[in-house]
Amino acid sequence: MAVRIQREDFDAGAEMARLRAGRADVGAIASFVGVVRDTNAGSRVGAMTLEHYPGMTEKSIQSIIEEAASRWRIFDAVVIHRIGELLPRDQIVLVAVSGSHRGEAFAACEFIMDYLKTRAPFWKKEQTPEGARWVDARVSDDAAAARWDAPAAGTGSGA
Amino acid sequence: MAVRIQREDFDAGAEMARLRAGRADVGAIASFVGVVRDTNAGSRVGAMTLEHYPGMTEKSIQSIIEEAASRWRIFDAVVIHRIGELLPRDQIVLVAVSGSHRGEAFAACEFIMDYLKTRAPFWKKEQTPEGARWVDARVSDDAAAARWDAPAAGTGSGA
Amino acid sequence: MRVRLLYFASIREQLGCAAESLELPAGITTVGALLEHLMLRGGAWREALAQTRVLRVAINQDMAEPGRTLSGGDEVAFFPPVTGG
Amino acid sequence: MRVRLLYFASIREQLGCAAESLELPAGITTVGALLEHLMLRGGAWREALAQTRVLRVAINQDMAEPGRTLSGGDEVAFFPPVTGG
Repeated sequence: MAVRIQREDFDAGAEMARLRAGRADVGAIASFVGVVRDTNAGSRVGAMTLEHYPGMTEKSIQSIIEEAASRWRIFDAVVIHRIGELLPRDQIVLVAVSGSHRGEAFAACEFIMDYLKTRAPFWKKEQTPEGARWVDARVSDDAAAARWDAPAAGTGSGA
Repeated sequence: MAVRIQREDFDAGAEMARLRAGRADVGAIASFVGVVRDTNAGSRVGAMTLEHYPGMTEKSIQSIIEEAASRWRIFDAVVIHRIGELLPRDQIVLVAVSGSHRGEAFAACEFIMDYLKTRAPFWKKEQTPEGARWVDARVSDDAAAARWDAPAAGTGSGA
Repeated sequence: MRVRLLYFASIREQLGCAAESLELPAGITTVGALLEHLMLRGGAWREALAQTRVLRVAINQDMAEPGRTLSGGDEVAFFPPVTGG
Repeated sequence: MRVRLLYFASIREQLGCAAESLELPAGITTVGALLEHLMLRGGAWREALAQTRVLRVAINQDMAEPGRTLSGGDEVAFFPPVTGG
């Protein structure tokens, strides 16, 4: 279980390879990469700055991963989140999860991403032609995280 | 939309990078890598051979991707499936999907993987200490594919 | 009419045959009739093709049911349930 | 008792303050009381901290509700809803 908060870019393929290095019981690696888009909420985005709460960020992501590991049988997970100034097309975040079977790896990966969006202390500020603005929290992100509370949610296929 | 059936290994990171090259509207890339495990159904697996139906394989995967693109707003997808002799820890399959938002990229990626497992003409033959054996189709794979038929399935978060 | 037959995986191994070209006798116009015709060869043919629960059929690379009608030049494939990915 | 206060993102900008160390007057023992105490500074303080619908609080890096009791040495952070990922 690795959590890294960094200014530098990351290599998603290398991180996925690391998740299966040295062990032959990994059958599935699910991953997600978030990327800066050049438009958001109808405005052209020239750049964005990511602020975070050092210490709490690492702690909250660690506990999200632990929660995922308690819900699904996964072997390992890595979360990398960038901070500082980012441009459109830049990678922002990587979540990668290894397990025996795809259903659990998929569910855990999506769960970590949904919880990270609503519980990890990061804030985006966008530069647009209309000026700089803090990105508003999205109701849809709360809904995405909340569906994991439902009794039947995220059962995956187990396969 | 790219489908490749090949003996050679693949670079998941490079394929994911290609999905966002040259366009700034990609916000999300969900991916899955399947890997050969050294045990299956209680037996140690020394090697496996993947047979396929040339022509039909490409055609069926292409139509699975098209079905995914009709269900979710995605930009692009790549599926690479290896054939021939593979060893434990070898990568077997990559599915990577790009879109604006993570919910749809995740759903489309898992859908393509579930359908590929039940509809694309590949067959695995494992070498075990008890001899060579053809892998049996799994009921859980049929169940994983069938859940996408349910009216409310795979709505994702839209976020 | 003449059809091309393909066999894959365990079916191919049981039959000891990967592909053949076959001139169908008059009256053999469906997948089901073709299967019965092939099973008349006896031995492994009768055994392998009798596994209707697990036998899958594709015509011209699309999955097909036993009731489907055949046309001259069709590519008809027989194989077990798929297990890739 | 003394607590350390941290402000992030739009809250930090509105207050023009990222961090401070504060000796709490007797009787200020909960997050809610601390907020009211800070709002007495008026101006941006009253305005920014009155946004209870969007104001989030963490004590020692765990999310906390306004009713939570404070202890000496606590790190108390105020910030808007998170928007990372």
